[in-house]
Amino acid sequence: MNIIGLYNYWIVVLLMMIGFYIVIAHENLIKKLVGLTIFQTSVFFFYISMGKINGATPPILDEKWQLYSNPLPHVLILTAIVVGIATTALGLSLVVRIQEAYGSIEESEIQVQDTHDQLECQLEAYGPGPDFTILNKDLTK
Amino acid sequence: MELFLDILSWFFLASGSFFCLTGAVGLLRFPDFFSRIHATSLTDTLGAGLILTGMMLQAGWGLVLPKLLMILLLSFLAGTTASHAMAKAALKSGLKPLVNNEENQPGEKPSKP
Amino acid sequence: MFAMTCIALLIVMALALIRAFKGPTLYDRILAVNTFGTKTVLLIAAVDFLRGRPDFLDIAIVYALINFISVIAILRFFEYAGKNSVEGES
Amino acid sequence: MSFLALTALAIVRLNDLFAVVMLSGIYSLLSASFFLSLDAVDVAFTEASVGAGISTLLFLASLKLVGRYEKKSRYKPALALGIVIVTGALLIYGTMDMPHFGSPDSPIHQHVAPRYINDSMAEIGVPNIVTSVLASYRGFDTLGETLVVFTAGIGVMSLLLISRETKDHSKKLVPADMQQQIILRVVAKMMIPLILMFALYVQFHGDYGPGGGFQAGVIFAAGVILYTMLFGLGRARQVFKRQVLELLTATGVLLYGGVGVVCMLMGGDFLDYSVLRHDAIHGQHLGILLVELGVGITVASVMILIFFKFTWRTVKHKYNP
Repeated sequence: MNIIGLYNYWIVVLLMMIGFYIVIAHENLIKKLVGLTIFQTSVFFFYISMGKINGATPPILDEKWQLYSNPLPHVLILTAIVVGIATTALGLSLVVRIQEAYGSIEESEIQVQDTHDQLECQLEAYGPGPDFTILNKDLTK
Repeated sequence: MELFLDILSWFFLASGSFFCLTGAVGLLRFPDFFSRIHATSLTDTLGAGLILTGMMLQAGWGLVLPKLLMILLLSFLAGTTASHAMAKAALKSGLKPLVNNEENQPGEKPSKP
Repeated sequence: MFAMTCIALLIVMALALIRAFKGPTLYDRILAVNTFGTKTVLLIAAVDFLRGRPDFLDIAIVYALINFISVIAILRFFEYAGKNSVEGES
Repeated sequence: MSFLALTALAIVRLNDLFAVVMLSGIYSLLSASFFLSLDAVDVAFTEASVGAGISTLLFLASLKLVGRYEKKSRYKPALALGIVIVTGALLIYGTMDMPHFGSPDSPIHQHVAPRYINDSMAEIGVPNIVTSVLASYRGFDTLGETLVVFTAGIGVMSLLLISRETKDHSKKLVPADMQQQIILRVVAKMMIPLILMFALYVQFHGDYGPGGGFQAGVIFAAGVILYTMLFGLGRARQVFKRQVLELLTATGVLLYGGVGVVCMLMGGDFLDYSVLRHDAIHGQHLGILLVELGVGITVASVMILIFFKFTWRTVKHKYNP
């Protein structure tokens, strides 16, 4: 009984960790967004699982039924889903802009370009330093 | 009358489930895309129709019946159209059906990857 | 009776899922997604009857609609992602 | 439930972003069925229309812009895996104290929920408790969330701005789409009115069954997006002008806030609908209807706008790279 009673929560934890793993281990920004969505969904599952009562019916009042599940998590999650898609859209449009600015959506490549730009700015400001050529060669490789 | 309806709807549901299962086995086992789409789309439409009909017999008169009818209509329209569009897109993209060209190599069995 | 239908549909969904994972070509995956969607519609309807509250068929209708739309979207994405001609783009 | 975990694992492994997006579509279909089996009908409704429909569409539209394949990462993910496993173990340890799944006496069911379930029929007069909680008891939250959607719409619009020059330039070049797909167009012509009508049904039936402004808005937007995909952006834009859409986006939020202000003017609190009519229950009914309408308008127009913006980007890339 103990195992069955907590099974749902374990799956939630598993899903959450999968999403977390995608977000921190993958470099592609779109993949990261998908991971974020999975993470988000696992939180939704968690709320909804808490709201369920055994043998209950959906919270729409009717004479035939007495026991209803808890409507409060449903309300919270319903709005959270819509807000989630809105923020995902925002994230996607940021990704699109990043792609236009950098020509790539891989995190490491963006970082390389950033350091490169930074070094060039420093070069303009302070003149060429002794170690710059080495770095530059390393980066453009 | 009740009993008759029950038996009828049971029959519809059972045969619908059976067709769905066959379609899925076909989806999994057939060798190439076009035979798979053939297996699934046909059985899909038939199975969905049968299952929904069985449900309609159970539902009786009321708001549920038109809703089921609407689902039936939508699945007939959308399912078939989607399969058509898929097959067309696949063909256009250069995916060739797996054919048994006997005139080239007589006696060769249908190839199976 | 509805329980049996539900189980059959779940098996079908599992098979479709396997195909979607394996899917040698992309079209196989699309096909699997489509099958999965139609089966979900049926499953929802069956579950509604099983629980004795068949008021919630709206969700099944939404699924039928959304499934169609997403399949069309995927196909359109493909039609124009694959070739570079200037034939059409929305 | 195990299906879900499997799908998520497959998403981790796949390199092809396109397949990932499709699997996430399956994933959200599955999660909606799961919500349904846990009695959360309204949530399943929302997840079905939002997760499976709109989010797949948006991911596809942006994939069109950024390319399909993920590069192989060079790092060893051992560190990440370690962190994930440790966090997961801690969380699982945390669940040991949780009340069992489905038990009726867990703390969450003790506080406000009984009030909602027992009294909402007498106080609000709407059978769907989710709707009454959403629009009346927790009206402030919903107003805030509508504002978040509105703000996100503004954010996307400002991020994906397109100059007028580009627009004029590409307007001539956008051809009629899918001229060859006659069957698709005919069927879509039959389906689109159905979709739009169904959205309206969901909107106004939300008091009695599952549904409401959020879901209806998304379904309406999905119908319009289908039209856009099949008949071309140019024609869709003739129907839904940008200015009108932007105006509608704001109108929805204003309608919501306006109802609240009217309540205040009529002597009640902000968003206390009971004063709108002589009878408290009728007032609540009217208030919920108006508020849901505001939510629906905002959500629909924001979704349509976001989609249009993404597609314009594609057009722009196509014709003047």
